Amino acid sequence: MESLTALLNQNEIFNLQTLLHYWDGLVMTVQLVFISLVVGAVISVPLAIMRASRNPWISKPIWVYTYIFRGTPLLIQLYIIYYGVVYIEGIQDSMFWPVVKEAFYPCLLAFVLNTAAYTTEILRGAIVTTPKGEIEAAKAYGMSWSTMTRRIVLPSAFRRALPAYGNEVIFMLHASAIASVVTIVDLTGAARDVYSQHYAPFEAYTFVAAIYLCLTFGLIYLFKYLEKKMLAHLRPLS
Amino acid sequence: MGEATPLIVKDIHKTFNDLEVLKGISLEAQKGDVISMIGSSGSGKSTFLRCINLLETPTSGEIIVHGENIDFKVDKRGERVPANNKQVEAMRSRLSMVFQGFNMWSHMTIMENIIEAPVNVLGKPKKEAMEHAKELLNKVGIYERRDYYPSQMSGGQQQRAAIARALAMEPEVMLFDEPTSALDPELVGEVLKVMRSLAEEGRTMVVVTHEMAFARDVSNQVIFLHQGKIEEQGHPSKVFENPDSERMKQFLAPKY
Amino acid sequence: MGEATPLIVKDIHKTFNDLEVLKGISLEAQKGDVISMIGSSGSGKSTFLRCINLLETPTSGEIIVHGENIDFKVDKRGERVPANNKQVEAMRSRLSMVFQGFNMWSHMTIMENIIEAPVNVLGKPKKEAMEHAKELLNKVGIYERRDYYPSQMSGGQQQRAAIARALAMEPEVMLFDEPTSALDPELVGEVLKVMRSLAEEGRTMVVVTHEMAFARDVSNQVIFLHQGKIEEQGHPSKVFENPDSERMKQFLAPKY
Amino acid sequence: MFDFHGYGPSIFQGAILTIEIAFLSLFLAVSLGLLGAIAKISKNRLANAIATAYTTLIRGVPDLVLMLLIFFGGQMLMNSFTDMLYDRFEIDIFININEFIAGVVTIGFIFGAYMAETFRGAFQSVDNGQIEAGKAYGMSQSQIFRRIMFPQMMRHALPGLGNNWMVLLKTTALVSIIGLADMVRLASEAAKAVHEPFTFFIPVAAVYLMLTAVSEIVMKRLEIRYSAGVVKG
Amino acid sequence: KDYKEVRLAVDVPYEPFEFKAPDGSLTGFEIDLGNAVCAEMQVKCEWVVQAWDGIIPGLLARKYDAIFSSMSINEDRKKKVLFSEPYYNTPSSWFGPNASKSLDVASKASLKGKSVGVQRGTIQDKYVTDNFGDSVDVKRYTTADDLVLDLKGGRLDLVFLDYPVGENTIIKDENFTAISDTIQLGDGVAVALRKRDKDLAAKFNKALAKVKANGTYEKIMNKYFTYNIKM
Ligand SMILES: Nc1ncnc2c1ncn2[C@@H]1O[C@H](COP(=O)(O)OP(=O)(O)OP(=O)(O)O)[C@@H](O)[C@H]1O
Ligand SMILES: Nc1ncnc2c1ncn2[C@@H]1O[C@H](COP(=O)(O)OP(=O)(O)OP(=O)(O)O)[C@@H](O)[C@H]1O
Ligand SMILES: [Mg+2]
Ligand SMILES: [Mg+2]
Repeated sequence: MESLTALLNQNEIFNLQTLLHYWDGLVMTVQLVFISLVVGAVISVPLAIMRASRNPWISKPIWVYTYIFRGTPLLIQLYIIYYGVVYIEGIQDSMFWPVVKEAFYPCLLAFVLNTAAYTTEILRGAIVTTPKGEIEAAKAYGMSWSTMTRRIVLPSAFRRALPAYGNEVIFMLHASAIASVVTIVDLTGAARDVYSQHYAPFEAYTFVAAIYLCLTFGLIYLFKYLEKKMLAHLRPLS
Repeated sequence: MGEATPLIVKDIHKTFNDLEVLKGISLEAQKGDVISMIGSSGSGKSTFLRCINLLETPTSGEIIVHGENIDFKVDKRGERVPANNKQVEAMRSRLSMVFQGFNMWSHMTIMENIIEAPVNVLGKPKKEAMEHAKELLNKVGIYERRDYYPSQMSGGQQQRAAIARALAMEPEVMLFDEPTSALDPELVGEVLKVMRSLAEEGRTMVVVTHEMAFARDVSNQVIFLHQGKIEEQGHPSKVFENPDSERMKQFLAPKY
Repeated sequence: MGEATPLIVKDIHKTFNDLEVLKGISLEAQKGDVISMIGSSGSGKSTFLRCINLLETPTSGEIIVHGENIDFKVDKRGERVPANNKQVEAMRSRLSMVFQGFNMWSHMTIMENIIEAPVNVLGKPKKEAMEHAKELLNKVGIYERRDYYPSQMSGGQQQRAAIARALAMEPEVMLFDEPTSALDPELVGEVLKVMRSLAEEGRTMVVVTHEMAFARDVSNQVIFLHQGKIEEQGHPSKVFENPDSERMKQFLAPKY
Repeated sequence: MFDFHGYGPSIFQGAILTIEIAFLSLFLAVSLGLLGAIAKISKNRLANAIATAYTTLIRGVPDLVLMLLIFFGGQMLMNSFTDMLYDRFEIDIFININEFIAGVVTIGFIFGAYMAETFRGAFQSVDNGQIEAGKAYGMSQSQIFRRIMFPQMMRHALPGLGNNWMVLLKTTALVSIIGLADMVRLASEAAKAVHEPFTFFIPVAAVYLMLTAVSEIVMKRLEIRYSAGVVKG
Repeated sequence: KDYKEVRLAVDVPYEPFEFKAPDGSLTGFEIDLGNAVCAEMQVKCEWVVQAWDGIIPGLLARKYDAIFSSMSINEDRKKKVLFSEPYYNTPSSWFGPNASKSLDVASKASLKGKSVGVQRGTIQDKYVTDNFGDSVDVKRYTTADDLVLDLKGGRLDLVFLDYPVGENTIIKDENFTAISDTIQLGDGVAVALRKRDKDLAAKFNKALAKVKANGTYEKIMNKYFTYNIKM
């Protein structure tokens, strides 16, 4: 332990203090990304089902939502949600102010809405490509719409959506870097702090890139594992 | 009054785009009836079965399952659709079907395929469903393949799995679409034996088949479909021995 | 020396994971031969056909098409694979196959399905290919359905389209996997007539079938497969009238 | 109605640059993605390993870092060579890496990795029987790919492809750090100049939404085109 | 070595030091000063607009020869680039709502628990972090405009900013004010060059000295400022 601190003391940039700063940033990034992905995925399921509906009164509103949130940059969404919310009349005196005042919750909201829009589109695509025969079999066995959706359509759609969703998860991880523009000290925020303090862009950013790389590797590995488990019924292509 | 008639179909018509595939088909199946539908390829046999459990909505006509008349309405697009989904689901859980293309759920193993509907539609306990599935798989001879995915099975094995899946529902009425097409004569015999025993238990069956021997020996009513119309209908002894229709005579003539 | 033998298969073995599905199958088909393969479901018939044109790579054994011995090598993973893709493609274009599940290309109409390989593999002019396709479609009776997609066709219609697609290649050797399973007796007769005429033209055929009548009447060699092994092989008169194998006798016993 | 304080035309200029970069890098990304996907599903170990390394590494590193790495790293590599000439022989030459090309290549390269994953998933969703039929009729690998796998795979790939495109479109804003004046950069310059951060979101969002609308139409068309023969359930 | 042409990098806008007119032309204190220095050096100067994140990598990659963009001298940057003599230093100041006018910004105790906004990585950031880091909640922003938005929106109690920036953005709103006196921080702002270009740095220093001495500097300064920033 002592030799470690000694080593850290020799190093100008990566001293104990900056490393702790990075650690806090890592925790923040993981929190933000994890919560927004989980919440986003959960709400995207009903949204995707509605989006796949043949009734335009159900599908169109969801389309408008995905259109806007996929169509505009996350940065703008974050700005509007974070800076825009303070201009809501009377918000500062309301009970929401303590929540809204912190950057974390507006940021989380922006992330959730964004990732849910993308995930909704991915899932919808997978839902509408469910083999027709399998749906008919479900119907023929008297499954209600909800049982069929839960037992046949979604499990089969999830599997097909997996590779594209893997991309979305990684997009979200990378996109989370913009949290630092609303004062959140995430991984990138930490790197920026270190960068501007020490003006060592190479060290500060390669270090954080390495952390992102590890996170992504973890995710890619996780998705590979999931695919292997969930796609067992697909014979390998040759 | 006795029990309600399991299945009555009245004057079903079905049009795809401009093509009239069914031109008024009616049928009445009592408890324990085995009705064979024969007819040449493209005559509308599958379409008729699919109309019975509303996988296709008939353009016109009535369907009465167990005394209950299925309601239809016309939707905004001007298409005729079932009026009440709950009614359709309830009706379907009394029916079960073996598809011409099997339509096994590809992301489930055979065992999972078979217990799926009994557990999730009929609410059977999983353990019980598995016991029953085991029995059925043994009956059709693919018990050792229970943990395979459909894509890893031979054609005949898949077809037997599909039959087992249908039997697992223990339905009042069964719709079979060429249930033995992928089977060798020996297995055809086995499966037909199973079907005969089901009929004896009092279940009702509508079977599309190209096995004239089956139609003749097992069923108590034969319907010969030709270009969407019933050309000949009646007890097999009459239909096969003494058909009225020219077309039927031709259909039955030995070919090689 | 005359022409090369169209198809020789020597001692094919095939193992899936740990399951040995084929346990040494050999076969020699001369020009004009019609070889019927019969056997119960899961005995390895489809797997054998798929091995012949290398959709599955046999675990061991030789395949000789038109005098050319297909080369194998062992790849880095230790799996046996064909050594030369060009050779395999050339070989496959001499063979053609009707699949048990039809495998019609779902994004093409029937006409497009049929002319696809003649135009793109054999390099036939499109017009000529269409002329020929038209003839074949008429022969199998689905000419009016030429612009339908496979998903809009009945089972039997799809099967006939699959047969037409295979015939369009005018191959030396044809592999049929239960080509009449979805057909009514009348059409079975039609299709078998077509096949008989092909044999008379001198084409070689290997046909997996459950139609014992066909095996008996049309083929000049019958192979009875049981659990991955040849149980009985020979001229139909011998195999059907006077089989050596107990299993074969049982298989042939009438069931209902 | 909206007062852009005279910055409208310059933002419009930027929008054109953004669109150019987006389309060119999309083209590159789709090509690389197809190649990557083919390599990933192929049995060739080397191709497989290269493609896996490509998709894993590229998706692993944040875009910003990659951009800096490829552009400035590339330039520095070039410079260390010219610096050597300078230090040893006093020859001072400077070879400039073009920002536009670097931007297109970097973004195309990054999104090629995501596209590869999307296409790979789509290829695996194609029914094996369809491919086998192609093989059985003697089609070559490339014919099977062009005539059967590609048209059938597209239906499964489209949603993911659409998403990747949406993200790519916005990632073009990254090119500002290598000195290109794209729409977002110009808008944020204008916003800072007049201290009205929100005002200039409007044209930016409008342009993006317009491009999205066009993409939606194209997507819809592609969806119809690649759903030929599929009966809607 | 002869320099006929020198490329200067600048990140815009940073009023009143450098900003772009809607037509795309650059103006501002540093632009005028830079042009004057170039005229003095008798070289042709070309301005390159470059985003801040890539500004040092771009210099090192020889996309341009010097950064003339309000870059403060600090020890860490010195390891990467060569600075000329400083050419200006602006004061910093606290800003806040009028109600906070009475705060004693020199005392840690009176600021305790306040949220204070700074621009990330600036000398102001360093000052607040070093002196008040343990008693106030420091929020770091990427741009000054974002920070002003949050001050006005009520998320921040105080901000500590470069005085000219605050002058331009905050105190134009009559509800906000500068608090206490301005503070001089840091070693000033200088031209940044590649380490190997010592001769170019010498040329810049010579020309800067000349411009500072002959009154040109004052003329330019007075055009943009009402107070002294000369160094
Ligand atoms: N990909 C696979 N993985 C594992 N087992 C397989 C696979 N493909 C086929 N099998 C097994 O190989 C055996 C032979 O299959 P095959 O399809 O050759 O049978 P078949 O004789 O054609 O039967 P049928 O008449 O039912 O079509 C079957 O038991 C099947 O379960
Ligand atoms: N979705 C569809 N669109 C258009 N036509 C269709 C559709 N489905 C079926 N058809 C047509 O309806 C007719 C009847 O088809 P059906 O599947 O009922 O025949 P079948 O009697 O079951 O024949 P087979 O014995 O060959 O299975 C066929 O001519 C077919 O082309
Ligand atoms: Mg049918
Ligand atoms: Mg088979």
